[in-house]
Parts: sequence; structure tokens; C-alpha cells
Amino acid sequence: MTATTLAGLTGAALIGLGLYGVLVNVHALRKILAFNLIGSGVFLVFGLVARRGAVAGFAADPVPQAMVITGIVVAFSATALAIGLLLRLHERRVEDAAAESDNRSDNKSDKT
Amino acid sequence: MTVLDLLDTGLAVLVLAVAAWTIVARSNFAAVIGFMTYGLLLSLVWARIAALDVAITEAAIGSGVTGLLLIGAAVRLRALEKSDTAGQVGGLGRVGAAVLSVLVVVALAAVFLSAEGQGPSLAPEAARHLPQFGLGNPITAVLMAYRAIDTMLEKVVLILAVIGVWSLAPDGAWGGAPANLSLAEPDPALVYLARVLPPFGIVVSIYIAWVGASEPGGAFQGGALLAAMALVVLMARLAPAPEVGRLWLRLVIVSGPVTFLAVGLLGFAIATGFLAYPTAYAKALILFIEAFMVLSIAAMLPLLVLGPPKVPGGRA
Amino acid sequence: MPLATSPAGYLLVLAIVLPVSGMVLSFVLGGRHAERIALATAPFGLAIAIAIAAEVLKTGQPITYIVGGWSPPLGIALRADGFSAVMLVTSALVLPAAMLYARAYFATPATLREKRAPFAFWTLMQGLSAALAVVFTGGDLFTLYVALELLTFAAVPLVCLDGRAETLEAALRYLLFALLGSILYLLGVGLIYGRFGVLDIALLAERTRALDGDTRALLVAGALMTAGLAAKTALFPLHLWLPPAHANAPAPASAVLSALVVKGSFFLAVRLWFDVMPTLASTAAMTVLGALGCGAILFGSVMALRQERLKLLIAYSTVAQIGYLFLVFPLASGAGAWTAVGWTGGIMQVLAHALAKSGMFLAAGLVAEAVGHDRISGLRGVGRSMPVTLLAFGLGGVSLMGLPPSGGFLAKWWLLLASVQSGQWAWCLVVLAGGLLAGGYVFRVVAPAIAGEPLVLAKPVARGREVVALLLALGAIALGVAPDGLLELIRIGRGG
Amino acid sequence: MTALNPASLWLLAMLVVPLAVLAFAVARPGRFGTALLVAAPLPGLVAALLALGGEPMAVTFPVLRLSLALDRPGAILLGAAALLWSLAAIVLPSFLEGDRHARRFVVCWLLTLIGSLGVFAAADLVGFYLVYALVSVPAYGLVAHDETAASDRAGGVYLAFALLGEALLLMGFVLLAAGEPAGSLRIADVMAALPRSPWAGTAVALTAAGFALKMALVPAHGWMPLTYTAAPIPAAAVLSGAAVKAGVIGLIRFLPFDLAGSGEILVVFGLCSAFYGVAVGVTQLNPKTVLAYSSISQMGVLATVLGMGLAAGDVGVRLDAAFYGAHHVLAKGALFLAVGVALSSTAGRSTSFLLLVAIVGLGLGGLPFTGGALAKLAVKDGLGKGPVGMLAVASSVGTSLLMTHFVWTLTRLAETGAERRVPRRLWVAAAAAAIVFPWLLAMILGGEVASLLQPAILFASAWPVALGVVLWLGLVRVRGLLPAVPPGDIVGAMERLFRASYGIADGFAWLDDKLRQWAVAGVALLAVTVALLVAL
Repeated sequence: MTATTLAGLTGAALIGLGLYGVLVNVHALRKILAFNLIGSGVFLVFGLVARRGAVAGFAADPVPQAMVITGIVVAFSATALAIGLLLRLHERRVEDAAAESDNRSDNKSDKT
Repeated sequence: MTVLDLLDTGLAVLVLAVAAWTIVARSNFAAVIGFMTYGLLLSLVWARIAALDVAITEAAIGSGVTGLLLIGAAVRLRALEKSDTAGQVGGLGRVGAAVLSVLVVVALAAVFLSAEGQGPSLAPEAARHLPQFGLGNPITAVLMAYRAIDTMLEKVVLILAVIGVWSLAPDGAWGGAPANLSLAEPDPALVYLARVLPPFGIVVSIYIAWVGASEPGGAFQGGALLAAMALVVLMARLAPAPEVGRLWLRLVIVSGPVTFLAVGLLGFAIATGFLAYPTAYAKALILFIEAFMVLSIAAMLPLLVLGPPKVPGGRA
Repeated sequence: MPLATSPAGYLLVLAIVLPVSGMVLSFVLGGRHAERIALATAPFGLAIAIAIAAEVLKTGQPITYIVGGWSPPLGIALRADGFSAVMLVTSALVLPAAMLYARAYFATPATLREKRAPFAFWTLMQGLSAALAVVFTGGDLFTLYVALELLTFAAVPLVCLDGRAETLEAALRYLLFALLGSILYLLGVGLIYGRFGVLDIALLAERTRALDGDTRALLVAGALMTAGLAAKTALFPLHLWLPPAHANAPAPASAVLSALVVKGSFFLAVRLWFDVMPTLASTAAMTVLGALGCGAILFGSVMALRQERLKLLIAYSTVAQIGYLFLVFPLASGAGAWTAVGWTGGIMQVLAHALAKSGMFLAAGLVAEAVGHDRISGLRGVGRSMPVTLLAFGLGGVSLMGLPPSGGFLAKWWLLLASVQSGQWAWCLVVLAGGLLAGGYVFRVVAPAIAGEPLVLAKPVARGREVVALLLALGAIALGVAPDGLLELIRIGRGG
Repeated sequence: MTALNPASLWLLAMLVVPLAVLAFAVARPGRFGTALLVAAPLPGLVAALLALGGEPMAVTFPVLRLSLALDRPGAILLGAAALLWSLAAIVLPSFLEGDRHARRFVVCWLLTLIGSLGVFAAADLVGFYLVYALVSVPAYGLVAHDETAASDRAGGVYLAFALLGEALLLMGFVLLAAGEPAGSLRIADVMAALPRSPWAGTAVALTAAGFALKMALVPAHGWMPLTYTAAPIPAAAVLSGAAVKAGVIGLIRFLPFDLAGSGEILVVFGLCSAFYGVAVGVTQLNPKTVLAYSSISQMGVLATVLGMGLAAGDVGVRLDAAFYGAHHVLAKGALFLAVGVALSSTAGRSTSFLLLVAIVGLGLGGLPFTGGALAKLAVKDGLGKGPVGMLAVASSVGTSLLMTHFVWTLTRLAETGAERRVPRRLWVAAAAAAIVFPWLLAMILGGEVASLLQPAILFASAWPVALGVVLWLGLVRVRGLLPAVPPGDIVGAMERLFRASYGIADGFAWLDDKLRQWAVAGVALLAVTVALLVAL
């Protein structure tokens, strides 16, 4: 088995790990992490494809490699947006909980 | 099995082990640290399969900037971590998920193993036109010429992500600046680093972007390094985070894609059509676009890490 | 298929460049300018879309543009066949309609230079327009991946513009599931490139037709990509993200999400099985997709019947209507004479649902605004206080139920006809049952709405916004007398 | 337009004029011109008369993919229906005065009218389906107009049956279209291609089932008593008289009479309905409900006639059935108006009034000299002299019994006040139309009318009527023994069955709850992937 195939198999295994992680992890942050694992696994598959495209005089096929670079940027954007949503959701929940407990104490003071 | 093979196998095992750790680790923080390590190890794998450009990108973005983003989130969400156990997946669910994930892996592995050896390649084709641009790095040619429209659209993706993240601001904070990256006062060592590093960083990133024409590197990697410099400065609080309502900031953000688009449309007039370059100016035009791309990326990556505006701005 | 730029190929570039430029310019200038730019570019977008459709119809074949002069496989081609053309026109109609409607919703107040939600809305809508243009014209599987992500990134923030915890959660869930879908798609793209070194759809079509030998990579790729796209289309049982996202988004966003965004990923699934690898589409796999579609029809309709809130009802109805779309796989693939009928029916369903559903969501938004809530039990008499709005909802409902004259009726007619002609009777039962259930959930809303005393409105409705909703619904009705040219257009560029 | 015959333009006017009135009614809420509502059906009447007098007319609108054609059976029914719509519209203003839902009623009225008239002339499958939907669906607004608990229920049940009928019909039509190799949707073409269609049997069965629902043949009859009992008088008049005939014209158009199919099934359903309607009808005390059961019975007779024609391969039965149907249009419409008269004034109790009601009602049983006698004669030959013919005579006895019962229920009706008045003069006109129209028709069609007045023929029509009246006199003495059957009888059980199916929906909701959990949906995603992989 060559380093290339090994990288491909590593990619496949990473995809599997990531899928499992995305499915069973409860916390959204961990889902996002697992999603990034899938992403890098997929990119490794592209890496494998690129490397197998090595023909006389070329170390690898540049086209899939370029796609990976684009893909990494897109994956980063996705992570940033997901994290942004997650943090804002967390903030809102804290705010809502605070507002609710305020309301509750207001009601109590009304009663007394 | 040669030493190199052993090393490769060891690396693969290590990568997978760290990846598994990020899945099963108890604390989010530990998982994020694991992920950053994983990213660095992965760049080694990339280097081993003759993809230096990708290795640099993976190290800079996949591990570095993403890691920073994740750490920030893990810190802020620390309070949430313990309480949130609702929706735990049961044993049956875990088994189901595991079995199906393994099936997908098996299917992929079957594909990879069935077609070992030489695969199809566009490498010669991509290289054939390189002299026409005066470029040495075929990846740059792919990104900036053959598949230029992808690269242009990818920048639009980044802008949309920025808009998306900004749209999460509280209403009152619109036009203002994002919150500081770290909650505590910056470490003096960091402040020192942040004073010393940027000048070098700027030079190196310009070099990387420039050299990308012929060697591994390019606009994206250069921009990422520049972004890292900006992040260091921001973390050290040497400069305030910019207010999102500022015209200059928005101009910097769009400068890359706008230049790309403008040169692309110019192609209708001076070359054969959209995103076509006249042979004589091809390299110059590509470098011209890349220069602005570096700026755009260097602005957008830190902004995405910083998150939505939090502090009410100077002008509403 | 030609691998050279067609005379009118530049139109495809314009279709992409116009919304991208608009979005970028709106982003820079911000504030009220974003709205102005979005509205000012819309007519040009429509003109370009119509010009593309006219050109495709006139020449009778797809138009192509080779970007940068680099022919595939090295370079990228943009391509528009009949399906692309009608989708471009549909989105060029629905998007501006939603924008016109949204002016009152997302106005920048005179006291502010710029406000968060309007800024995001007007830029993201143009981003959506750009994303759809690329989805419909992209000729390269990786470009289409970028387009899919563009679509997701523009759509997700629209869901949570109001910033409530509920909508943020819906948006996060939508984003994560959509990302899962697109990464599976991307994996498939990698496998296909690994097999052929080609990602251009037209070239791939030739390669897969001439293929003999190992198809394993392609089959794995096909399964992964289809599942990923199904997740993004919210095909049952992968619909978890759709009801909360579509029901909680602001009405104009819901309209666009239901009418266009889910169709984007569906469009790519169609591309995959009808253009990229038609010869590999096994009957069994197509039947699986059809069966999931049937599940969606029954499940979504029944769930719609049970909803307490109007917008959730409409959202579940979208889950059901998406089911009909997937009947196109068993009914239009293969070599039978019925495939043309099944194809026309499937595409007509896409168009009719886009118009009907956007009209209904806009109507529901007006109701929620004017009444102050959208609980169905509290909407008795609403049709008497806002008849035009209810008419829009009802006409959309007529199309969903498949009553004539409407696009929904024609779609059902052809889908049934293709089922009969191909001997796949089982689909008929589900299609008919779906119509009955749709009748049930439309009736649940309309019957009380036109009864009782006029509901007292908390806020008056603007006639102009009502008319926008009505025009969209009327569009769905007008498709029922679609001219032959449209039907011809839909079929241009279909293999065979 | 490919039409050459300028008379065909009346067909166009038949649809366009009510549409214009509709536009006017929507644009000018509050006031609606009585004259306009009365005039709206008249182009249809003119078209019918022209078609009866001259050549069959046809017209095609390529843009709308709609073609209209009027043959004799269609024209007969169209004429009667248009006349009834016009007459019934006269009472609308007094019914809708001050009604908060007047506009809704008028809109639904006009839409149903367009469908009701259009269905007799639609010449292609899609066009037929369109007008058929129009005559079925908007009528919901007429049925549920009063917004009482009963009318809400009736509306719901009505719509459920209507949509079910639409679904059956859609499938039947698709099968018919599938059997036409050239892709033509013209009814004439698809029926001509039917013998070679592999789906002929199923197509005819589904289509006929759809129309049977509209005609309320047992056991799909439950909606009719509910509906006619709940609907306002003018609505009940046009629905029972005109709208139901959409099912009749459907059978006339879509049963392959030239093939001699298995009409026996239809005969069985028809005869069951004919007697079932009478049997349950006599237990009812509300005259509107009694009329509804009478309609079930009469539609059963029509189905029997058509079934016999189908079994015998007799194309001529179309005209006979249309003739019989035309009489029912006017008679049933008039009888509902009579209920209105009885409700609105004490004059409704007068002997002369009740006598006229009895004449029109017994006309349905074949009372000599009435139009009904002609109608019975028209279908007599088709029914034959065998067991079916005898059963048909027995059903005439039953009908007479039921109509006597109806007159009696009218006398027991409490007067509710005069604000919703049906003018007596209108009622007299409607009754006259019911009695006279068939005679006029027969003369236009060129029949030898005088020969129908022979004593033997008169006697043959008279004795079942007399027997029916006598039987009722016996029945009324044992009235207390009759069971109390709720209007719609088995429909209550159907509703309960339907509610029981909500359990399935609960199951779906449970499933939805599960599928909306992240992990389950994720596993489902992978499962779909693997399933596709296996299937490929």
C-alpha cells in the first residue's frame, strides 16, 4: 500500500469518525468539530485523487489540490457562521432566562 | 516496509487517534485543543502526498484560525457544558450511527483499493498553458485562470459568511465593533509578540503571495498569514476591533472579489471574454487581483473570528 | 453537447455577475442603498432570465459559455438548458416579489443610517439570487458545490433575522444539516473526479454513457451526492430542519426558502441522475427516491393537517410537496416513452409549487402581521377582513390540491399519466391521497376564514403587499393554461 | 377559434356572461343586481335551445385548451338546468337581504352556476374536469352558508365527498387519456380509443364511481340529505336540481354504450338507491330531507336506466336518460321552492298550493299529463319488461308514496316568518315549468306526443301513482312504528370511522417527533445513503 492510498484510507476513516461524531455528540460545538473532521477527510480524498494524478514530471494533479484550497476556505466560513449562531443562541438563552427570572421575581413582589 | 512507510502508517494512526479523541473527549476545551493538534498533524499528511500548498493552507486555516475560533467558543460556552446533557443519544442510536458510519467507510475504502495506481489527471493539460501566464505554480493557474470563477465565488461565500455573522448582532450594537477576542487582560508576552511580529509577518505574507506565482503559496496563504498577524494584534489589544459600519472596512473586504469581477468583465473588452486574460498582461493582472485578494482575506478571516458587533458604534 | 460558447452565452455571465455585483455594492454602501440596489437590479435580472429562456427556446438547445476561454475539463462551462431557463425565470419572478413585499418589513428607518436586519436582508437576498443563478447555470460539479454553499450561507441567516432564541436554534440546525448534506455531495464530487478527471456535466454525460468497466466509484458517489442533496432538499425522512426554519423565518424569507432554495438542491439531484449519469440510474434506486417522495407526501400532508400555526402548516405542506418532486426520478428516468410526460409533470410541479407556496407564505405573513398571531384556531373571519390575502392563500391552495385550472393540476395529471403508462401504479394512489389531504389542510384554514364576523385586525394591511401575494398565487393558476412554448422549453436539453 | 357556427358563440357566452356578473358582484359589494343573477344563466338556455333546434355546436379555444360542444343529451339537460338557475335566482335578493355573507353566497352561486352549465358542454377531459370541479367545490359555500353546527358539518361532509369524487374522476380521466395513443384529450377521441385501451375497464369503473358519488348512489349517499337539509332553499333547489346532473351527464358521456359493457353493476347500485331512498325518506319529517332522499332514489332510477342501456349496448339511452334528468331538474327545483313557500307564509297551507305541490311531486312517480309521465315513458323501453322493468315500476310506486309523505310533511311545517320569502308566483312558474317543459322538449325533439295520451298508456302511468298514495295512507297509520333515522343515516358511522383514522395521524406525529431529533435524522441520512448504495 502506498502513502497515497494510506492517505485516502485515512480520509475515509476520518469521514467515518466525523459522521459518527456529528450524529452522537449532543453539544453543537462538538458537532461542528466533527463536521470539520468529515471535511478534512473529504479533502484527503481529493488529495488522494490529486496524488494519483501524478504523471510523468508532475508530483500531483493540481486541479483537485486547488479545489481543496477553495474547500478549506468554504469549510472555515461554515465553521465561523455555525459558531456565530451557536454563541448568539447561547447568549439569547441566558438573556431570556434572566428576563424570565426577573419576571418571576416581579410577580412575586407584586403578590407580597 | 521501509522506514518511510512506517512513518506514514504511524502518522495515519496518530491522526486518527487524535481525531477520535476530539470526538470522545469529555471537555469541549480538550476536544478543541485536540482538533488544533489534529490540524497540524494533517498538514504533515498533506506534505507527504505532494500537496504543499494545501499543507500550508491546512496549517494556517484548518488548524490555526479555525482553532482560534473554536477556542473562543469553547471558553464562552464553558458554563453551558455541564448542564446540557439533554438529548443524549441512547445505546441503540450509537450502535446504529456506528454501523452506518462504518458502512460508508467500507464503501469508500472499497473504491480506493479497487483503483490503486495511476488515475486520471489534468496535470499535463494544466502545465501546458503555464508559460502563457508566466506562472510556475500550476495551482495558482487553476485558482486564478482555469477555475477562476470558483475562486471568485468562494470570496463571495466569505462575504456572505461575514454578513451572516454580523447579522447575529444585537440590534443596538449595529455599526459598532465586535467584542474583544479574549476576556482577560492580554499577557505581556503576547503584547510584546504582537509588537514585534507583525512587520515580519507582513513581509512574509507578501512574499508568500508573490511567490505563489511560481512556488507553493499564493494569495490565500498570504492572506491567511496576514490575518493571523491581525489576530495577534487584536488579541494583544494593540488595536481596537474595527467598527462594522466603516466604509473603509467594507471596501477592504470587497476589494478582492470586486477586482476579480472587474478584471473578469474587462476580459470582454481586452481578451476573449469573461475572466479571460490577454496573454501579454496575464501575469500582471493575476498578481494585481491577488494583491487585493490578500487584503480581502486578511480582513475577512479575523472578522469571522471576532464575531458580530457587540459594542455600540461611534455613529449609529 | 457543444463545448463552445454559444452566441448568447454571455447572458449566463450576466445572470451571475448582476446579482453578485449588486450584493457587493449593497454591502459597501449599506443602509437604504442596499434596498434600492436590490430593487433596481431586479428588473434587469428578470430581463436577462427571459432573454436566456427566449434564446434556449429559439435555438432549441442549451446555451453554453466557456469561462475564460478554458474549455472543460480544465476550465469551466456555464450552461443553461430548458430546465435552467425556467428556473432562472421563476427565481427572477419570485425573488423580486418577495423583495417588494419585504419593503415594509425591512425598511431602514429615516433616523438611522443603517439597521442590522434590513442590511442583512437586502444583501443576503441578492446573495441568494446569485447563488441560484450559479446553481441553475453551473456546468461543473465543483462549481455547483460552491453554489450550494453560497445558497446555504445566504439562506441560513435569513431564518434568524429577528434574533429570537427559537429562530437561532432553527437556523443553527438548518446550517448543520445543510453542511452535512453538502459535504456528502463534495465527497461524491471527489470520487467522480478520481474516476474520470472530469467534472463538466456534459463531458461526464459522454463518459458515463460510453462507460464499461468499474462503476463502483460512480455508484458510491451517486449515493452520497443524492443523499446529501436530499438532506438539503428536506426530503422525508430528512426534513427535521425545514419546519422550524421555514415557519420561523420572516415571511418573505420563508417564501423564498420554500419556493426556491429547496429547489436548488433538488435541481442538482436532477442534474446528477438525468445528465451526469443517466445510464447508471438503476430502477431500484429511482424507486427508493420515489418511495421517499411518497413518504414525504403522506407524512407532510398529515402533519400539515395537525398543525396549530398557519406558517407551520405551510411548512409541512412544503415537506409534502417536495415529495411530488422526487417522483420525477422513477417517472422520467429510463427509456420509456412516458419519460417525457413524467419529466414535464415533475418540472411543472417545481414551478407551480414555487409560485403557489411563495404566495401562500406571503399571505400567511400578512395575516400574522395584521392579526398579531398565526394560530389557525384564532383566524375565524380573517378572510372577511383581508379578502385579497385570503384569496391569494386559497388560490395557492387550489394549485396544491391539484384542482384545475392550475399548474398543480397539470403537474398531477402528467405525473399520474406517466405512472399509468409506465405501469408504476403505486405512485397514483399516493398522488391522489396527497391531493385529498391537501384539500383537508387548505379547507381547515379557508373554511373558518371566510365564515363568521370579520376578524378585527390589530394592524391594517397594505393593499400593495396583498397584491404581490395574489399575483404569485395567480401565477400558479396561470400555469394551468401554460402555453405550448413553456412545455417545449422544459424539455430542451433533456438527454435522449 | 375554429368555430364556424356563429350560434356556437352562445356557448362562449354561457361561460363568459356569468363570469362578468361575478366580476361585477366582487367589484360592487353590497348591491348585486337581481336582474344580472337571473340573466346570468340565460345564454346557456339560448345555447341549449339553438342546439336542440339545429345542428350540434362546437367551439375550441386553443389557448385555454378548452373545447365545448353541445349535443342533444347535453342540450336537454343544459336547457332545464339553465332555466332552473334563472328561476331560483329570482328569490336570492329576499334571501340575502341583510345577510352578512351575501357576497360570499353570490360568488359561490355564480361559480357553481358556471360549472353546472359548463359540464353539459365540455368536450375535452381537462375542460370537463375543470367545470366539474367548479360545480362541486364552490358549492361548499352554498351548503355551509348558514354557519350553524348542522351546516358546518354538512359542508365538511359535502366537501369530503366532493374531493373524493374528484380524485376518483382524476384517476379515471388519466386512464382514459393514457388509452388514447395520439395524445388527444377530446372526449370523443378518448371514448373512440377506449376499446383498444389496456386500461379500459379500470378507467370506466373509476370514472363511473366518481360520478356515482356525485349522484349519491348508495352507499355513497350520506352527504346528500345532510347537504340539502342544511343549505338555504334556493341553494338546495339548484344543487338538487341542476348540480347533481353533473354526475348524470358524466355517465352519459363516459360510459361506453356502444361496447355493451357490464352495466349490471350499475343497475344493482341504481335499484338499491332507488328503493333505499324511498325507505329512509318516509322516516324523515323535514321536507328538505325527504326531498334529498327522493333525489337519491331518482338518481338511482337514472343509474338503472343507464346501466340497462350499457348492458344492452344501446346508444339511444343517452337521450332518454337526459330527458328523464331534465324533468327531475325542474321538478326537484320546484319542490324545494315549495318548501320555501310553505316556510314563508300561511298561504303555504292552502289546498290549492298543496295540490299543485302534489301534482309536481307525483309527477316524479309518473302522474299522467305531467312532464313526469313523459319522462317515465322515455325510459320505459330501456328498462324492459323483465325484472328490472318491474322493479322500476315498483320504484314509481315508492316515489309516489314518498312524495305523498313529502306533501304531508309540508303541512306540518311551522311557519318561520316572511323575511325570506319565496314568492308564490315564482313557485307557480317553476311548477309549470316542471310540468310543461318535458312536453315542449318532446315536441322539439319531434316525438309523436298525441299518441302518448292513449288510455292504456295513461293507465299504465296512473296506477303506480295511485297505489303509492294508498300505501302512504296505510303507512301513516303505523307511523309510530317507523324508526327514527338521522338525516344522512350511515354518514354518521362514516364520520366516526374517519375520526378513528386520526390514530394514524397520531402515529405520524410520534414519528415526526423522533425524526426531528438530530441523531435520528442523522442516522436516517446515512441509512438513505446506504439504501441508495444498495439499490444502485
